[in-house]
Amino acid sequence: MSTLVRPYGDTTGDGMVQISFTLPVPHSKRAEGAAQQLAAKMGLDPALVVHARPMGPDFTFFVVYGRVHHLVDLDAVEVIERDYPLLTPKEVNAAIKRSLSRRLVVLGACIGTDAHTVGIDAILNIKGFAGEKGLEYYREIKVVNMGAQVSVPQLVDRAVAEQADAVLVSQVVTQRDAHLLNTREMSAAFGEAFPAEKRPLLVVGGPRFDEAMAGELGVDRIFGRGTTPGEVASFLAHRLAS
Amino acid sequence: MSTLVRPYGDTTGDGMVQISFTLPVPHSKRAEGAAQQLAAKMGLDPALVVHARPMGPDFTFFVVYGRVHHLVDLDAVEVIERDYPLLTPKEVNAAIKRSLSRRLVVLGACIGTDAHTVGIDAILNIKGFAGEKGLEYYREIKVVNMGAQVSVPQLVDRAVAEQADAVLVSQVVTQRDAHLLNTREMSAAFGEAFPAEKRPLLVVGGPRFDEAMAGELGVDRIFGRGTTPGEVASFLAHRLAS
Amino acid sequence: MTGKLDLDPVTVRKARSLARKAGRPIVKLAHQHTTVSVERATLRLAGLSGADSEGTPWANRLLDAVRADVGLEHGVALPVWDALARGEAEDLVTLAQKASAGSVRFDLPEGTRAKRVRAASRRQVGAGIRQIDRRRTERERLIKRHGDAPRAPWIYLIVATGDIYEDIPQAQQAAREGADVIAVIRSTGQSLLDFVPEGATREGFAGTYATQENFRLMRAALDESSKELGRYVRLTNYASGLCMPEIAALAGLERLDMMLNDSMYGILFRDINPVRTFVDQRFSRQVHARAGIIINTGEDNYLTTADAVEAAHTVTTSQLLNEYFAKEAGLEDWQLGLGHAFEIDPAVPESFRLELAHALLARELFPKAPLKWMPPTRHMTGDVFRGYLLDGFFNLVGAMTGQGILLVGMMTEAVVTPWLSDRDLALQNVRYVLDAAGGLREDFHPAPDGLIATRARQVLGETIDLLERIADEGLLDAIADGTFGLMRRPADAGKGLEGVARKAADYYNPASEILEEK
Amino acid sequence: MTGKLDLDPVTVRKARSLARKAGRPIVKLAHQHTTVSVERATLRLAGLSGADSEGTPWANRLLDAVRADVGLEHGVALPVWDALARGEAEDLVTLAQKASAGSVRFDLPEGTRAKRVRAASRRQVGAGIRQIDRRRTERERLIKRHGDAPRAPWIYLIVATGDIYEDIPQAQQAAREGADVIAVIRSTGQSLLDFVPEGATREGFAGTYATQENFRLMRAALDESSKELGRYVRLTNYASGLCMPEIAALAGLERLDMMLNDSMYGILFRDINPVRTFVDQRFSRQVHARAGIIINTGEDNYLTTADAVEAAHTVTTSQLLNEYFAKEAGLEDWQLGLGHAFEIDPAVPESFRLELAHALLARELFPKAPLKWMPPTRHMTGDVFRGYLLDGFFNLVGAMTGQGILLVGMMTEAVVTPWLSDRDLALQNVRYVLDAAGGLREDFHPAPDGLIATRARQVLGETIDLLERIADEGLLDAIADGTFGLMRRPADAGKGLEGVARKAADYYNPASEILEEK
Ligand code: B12
Ligand code: B12
Ligand SMILES: Cc1ncc(COP(=O)(O)O)c(C=O)c1O
Ligand SMILES: Cc1ncc(COP(=O)(O)O)c(C=O)c1O
Repeated sequence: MSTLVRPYGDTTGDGMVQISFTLPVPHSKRAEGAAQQLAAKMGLDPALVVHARPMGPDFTFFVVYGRVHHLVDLDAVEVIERDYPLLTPKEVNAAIKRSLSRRLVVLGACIGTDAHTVGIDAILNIKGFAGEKGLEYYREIKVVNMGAQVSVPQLVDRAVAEQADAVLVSQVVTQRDAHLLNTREMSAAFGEAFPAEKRPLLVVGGPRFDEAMAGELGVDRIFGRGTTPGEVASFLAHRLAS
Repeated sequence: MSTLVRPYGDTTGDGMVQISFTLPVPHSKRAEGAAQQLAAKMGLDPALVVHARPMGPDFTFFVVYGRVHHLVDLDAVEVIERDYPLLTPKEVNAAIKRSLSRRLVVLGACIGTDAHTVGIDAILNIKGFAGEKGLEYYREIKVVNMGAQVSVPQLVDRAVAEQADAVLVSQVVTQRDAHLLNTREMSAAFGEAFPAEKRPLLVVGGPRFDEAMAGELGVDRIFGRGTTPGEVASFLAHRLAS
Repeated sequence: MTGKLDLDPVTVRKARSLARKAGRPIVKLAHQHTTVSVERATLRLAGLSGADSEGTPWANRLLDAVRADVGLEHGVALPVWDALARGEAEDLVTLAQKASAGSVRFDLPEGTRAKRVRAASRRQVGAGIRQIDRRRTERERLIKRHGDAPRAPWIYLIVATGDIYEDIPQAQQAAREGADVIAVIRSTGQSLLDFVPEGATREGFAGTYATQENFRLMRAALDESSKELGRYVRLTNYASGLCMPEIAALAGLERLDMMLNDSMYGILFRDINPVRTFVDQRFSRQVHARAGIIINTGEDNYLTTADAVEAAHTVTTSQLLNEYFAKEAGLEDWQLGLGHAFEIDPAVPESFRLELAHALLARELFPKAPLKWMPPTRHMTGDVFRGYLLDGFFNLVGAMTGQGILLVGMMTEAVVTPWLSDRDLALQNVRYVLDAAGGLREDFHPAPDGLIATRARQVLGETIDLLERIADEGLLDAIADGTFGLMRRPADAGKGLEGVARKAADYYNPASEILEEK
Repeated sequence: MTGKLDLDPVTVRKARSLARKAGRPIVKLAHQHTTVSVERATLRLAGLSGADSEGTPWANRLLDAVRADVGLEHGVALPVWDALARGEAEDLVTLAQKASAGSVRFDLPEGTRAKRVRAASRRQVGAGIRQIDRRRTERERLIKRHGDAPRAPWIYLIVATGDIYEDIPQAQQAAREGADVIAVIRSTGQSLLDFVPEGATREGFAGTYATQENFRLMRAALDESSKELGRYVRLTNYASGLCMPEIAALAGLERLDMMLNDSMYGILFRDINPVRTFVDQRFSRQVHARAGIIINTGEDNYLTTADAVEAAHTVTTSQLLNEYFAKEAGLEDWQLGLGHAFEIDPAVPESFRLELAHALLARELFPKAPLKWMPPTRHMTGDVFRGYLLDGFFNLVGAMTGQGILLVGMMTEAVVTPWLSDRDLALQNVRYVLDAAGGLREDFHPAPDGLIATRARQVLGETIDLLERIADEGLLDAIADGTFGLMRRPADAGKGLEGVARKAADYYNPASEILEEK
């Protein structure tokens, strides 16, 4: 595989992409020109405005096809690669037993006003996700699942009470960056409530997180779309029991 | 209307756009990172890779949503605005009669291997397009429609024979820039066959032309998607009978 | 309309009588209790509105003061109108202000005094209910003037910017493009607030706060649109949550046309205490019945957590329960927007025909109800093209099975709250399907022993089994056991329990009294 | 399968006999003429291949030399094998080389010499036809070995890069994703070339040249895929055009499985002379019949220029004519991929049901033919979302009416030749519709006097009227009058007329002789 690639429409290197967007302008030739201009700024050249549909008196929706000249440098791609071994439940249990000689305590919740529990449940509940059992299945892990719409103070109090080793937080609603605000509030609260060395491991997850933002958000790890329980368990074992 | 606008997803100024493309890389986290990189180069920040689908072992298709920070400057939009008055058939006929005192001769064809005649027929045939009659309907215009797959030499010969005032050429197939190649070949041939002042007016049309390219392609005017016969007749009257 | 499935009328009757059997004890429970929100709704009907400088509504302030002095169990009417009669304040707002400043003490009147107090409260609350009646007449007049939705199903679109001033132009644009019903999605978390926020709001997350002022602004905007478009455009919001009764009252006062109101949604999806929910639900539905509001129930939600094939009978069961509770509260058939959804995994073989079977079953079980048909959400992905196609097939099921209210699916379901263009594209989709293929209903005749009829009978059979179990063990226990949407909700837990009280012997509520009279 | 429309068998028989009446004079015309391409095909069957340094095929070189010396009307066999018999060259290529260098003169043998020459030519051409027979057996063997397409309709996908070496991986990828048939779209303009280009090619516009080598390369690649996938993947290309007979011969030799071959497409859409077309068509179909190739006719094309509702009966008329010509040429029912298309303006009310009516009519008129069902093209726009939806409803009609070959529609139809991702998305669409809703066919029962049945009867009625007119005035005149696709094509004009000759009394063509024997 070459390390420099371009988008592929119909032939190697053609650079073809599709875009769509709305501009807050009434439909006209000028509006189509404006769409063309935006496409050009995005790097499409040539850019074909193939569809323009007036939506009421003030907006126009566009579909544009065209060639971008940007190169994608595969070597420069930064991925949060798994930097820990993927373990079986058995291995995770063994590692915890060996290094902690007690059960690992995991506290989970959807914080803020978010009530989407399916994601965190997929990680925590026995039932699990994508054929993998959830953390409740692990003999050496004690799971406390606080459910939906948990406030940050409640979460911190419970973490103290349970002496949680790790706190797992889910955020699905992202409108107006709700997930980022809530995560920052949470990490700040834990920062205040615990001395640095005693703070539980903070893990957040949800389908629209950028996994590279952990540092910025003050948490130890972010898990995105399609995470499986085994990945999370392995990460916990790696960070807390090795 | 402000002259600086941004794309509108859900609220004013949010800058949201949708893009999709294929990269010639197998699906993996790295591939998703590559998609993210391309989106970033197109100006999306943040860019959410919301869909990644492996297509066989070598390709991955992506859908990305995100915010672009580009501003669209409506004042800087260049449109080929109609720089001639839109006339009724009656007015066109009158103008021709007045200034030429003979019928205006229009020669039409699909050149090259292109066999899409519906577009040129929409302009030329009586039946017309979008409720407007075609040029054959105009008493003072003589229309010679050569149909599909006409070669450039045939076209030039016929233009000479008919003493055409204007030559109307349609190009619908654009793969590998066929339309541009054919148009350039055509304008060059007319350039050679006629002294500059005697050369018929050259007009090309088709759904995927950029109307701003007339100069570059050596023709007098380009008509795009959705052109109506009345626009073409008015243009001819403006340039040849005023 | 009916008859494509040839359902056995005896079985259908049996299902209904089981639902009655399961629901009746709950109605009794509702009769025996009141809640803070029922009482606040009563105050609101009497005209109390506004909030203190911190945004706490006067209704909450006043009720809390009353409760502190005499408890909740007698209802708010006796102590409040007693205080007014005593001349503690000239009106409710002043009373609330004084009460929250601690300068009034509440008492329970007795004997003839109590009688006069009851009458006074009834007069004042009655005025609010008459206002609701006037709103209902107004709606009827406007529908006559502008015309109604041009056809069934009604096209139902959501706006969800979080900012009422962004919502308004989006809603008007949606109406222009063919929406018959506009729903303003509520901010996340509002359903757990034990008060109704005040004023016009611009800071919701993934939705806009339900407030009286937001209701008013949006209804006025849609009245303009109705005029512009020559058809009455309906407005919907959400009742379910800790403030169901109050929101129902405000919706009636501001002429909303539909309300999300489910007998169990709050319990299952917001962990609200079951008793609180059932009491609030009954009162709120009585208000809706009076206001001529169509309710939308929430069975679709079950299928976002449970499997749509395995759990199909829980939807039917819940529909039958919702129907029973609704009718008991005075709602008529045309007001029952019973919910269900196109949520079968598209990878399941014959998924489309299974959807047809479920949708047709609902249609034939509730032939006069304007069923609310919800689009795919759970199996939507970031593949917006695939999503657009699924929505088209969802629309087709809606047309082929005569659904009454079609919630328009968005191709970006798995990505963002809907964009302006998503709505426009979605409406194009609906329009194409209804215009091009709507008539297919005529040509659609499931074979008596084919997949569709067999599946419908199977779901009905499972429904009866489940209703038998529920009628036996009691609905509260069934809910505690995780029967619906896989959620376990015991009757003695959940949010808002502290806002419930068993009525005292002298309990009096003028609103209930008037509403029960009908 | 049949019977949903309850077509009157007498009317159906009448339609067929009118088609026969209209077609018979054309068959007679075909018997009386030969063309340059028929003769070159004969040379190719005899093993002549390759081209000179300018790319002109030896078949053209040799034929032109023969024609210059003795004319076309006797056929190429007599003068060519006469020259070989005279020892002018040891094989056909050498003869062609010498002939084009002007060093051979051709003559017409007579008497017993002619008899021997005829036999020699028959032997050599016969070897080519036996090669076609072997290819057919090979196909049957491979289908047995790998398995056939898993279900009807067969999923048919195009590749169109212009470069055979880009086409190949795209085709293999398409097969992997579920395509049962791969069509390599031909470069624009090839149908007007009066020769078949040579070798592997990489420079087509909007399609790849049809050459023997490209056929071979693609067939070999798909044989690999068939093995990989455990099902035989079919390959299609285009016969219609000036070189129909030759391309048919090459397709048979390289084991193509289907061919676009319409009795009138070249006339109507490429302005090829009608007589040339009918002669070429008949010969090419005889070759296809022998090769076990399924033909695809082109009625769908009419609807890209004429209105799909108004002109629906011209499609049916053309299907009946194509059927007559095909069967006369020896093709069997299973080889008749008669074309039709989903091209009604989606804005027409009930457009979807009208499509169902047309598609069902074709299905019931030709119950044993594997109808070719073409996706929307004309009303596709740059709105790719809308396009994706329309394609879904197109797929649904295909499933509900039991079409045999489903051409997969592309959301980018109005934009570009299909991208890799377009094909992938399109296949997802097909798969969803067939798996989720395919069974709907069972539940689909148009009312006897409903819109669908009435419309189907109306189209059949108009077909009979039109066929009566054509049978009366003659097919050639009808074509000249613009009856089909609104194109006027007089019999004495059009491309390729100079390549037609009326057969002389001693005309001999060993290929025709063998093919007619069957
Ligand atoms: C189911 C659902 C609901 C259910 C939730 C039921 C429940 N108990 O969870 C109900 C019906 C109640 C609901 C309500 C609402 N929803 Co909702 N809902 C969805 C839906 C359809 C599916 C979400 C889901 O279950 N995914 C499946 C799980 C398994 O995936 P996941 O969450 O991504 O989790 C995985 C990973 O992200 C990761 N992960 C997630 N969390 C964590 C945590 C940790 C620690 C780790 C390690 C990993 C991890 O692991 C999981 C497994 O791989 C989506 C649309 C869609 N198709 O995505 C909308 C969606 C999420 N909802 C949305 C909204 C706005 C709402 C509402 C506000 C209004 C509305 N539109 O309905 C309300 C209010 C909810 C509230 N207060 O939060 C929006 C969010 C928009 C945004 N991006 O901001 C969405 C995207 C729909 C939309 N387009 O409008 N919803
Ligand atoms: C109809 C059609 C055909 C018919 C053509 C019949 C005929 N007699 O014209 C048939 C079936 C024969 C055909 C064949 C092919 N087609 Co075709 N066809 C189309 C289709 C469906 C519609 C085109 C059309 O008629 N538009 C309606 C007219 C009115 O619009 P218009 O051409 O844009 O014209 C307007 C303006 O552009 C302007 N205009 C146009 N010309 C001129 C000239 C002048 C002087 C002026 C002033 C204005 C003007 O005015 C017109 C009125 O507003 C398009 C897909 C689509 N939906 O667009 C594909 C399409 C054009 N075809 C295409 C291709 C590749 C082919 C084929 C090569 C193979 C194939 N995929 O089918 C063959 C070979 C054709 C060849 N040799 O050229 C591609 C072109 C791809 C590209 N961009 O390069 C398209 C886009 C389909 C696709 N996605 O693959 N096709
Ligand atoms: C019946 C019902 N009520 C209320 C809601 C919304 O509740 P919340 O505001 O708590 O998200 C829904 C959501 O779909 C619902 O179906
Ligand atoms: C029957 C038939 N033949 C041939 C073709 C293609 O012809 P050409 O290569 O001339 O575009 C088509 C195009 O759709 C067709 O339908």
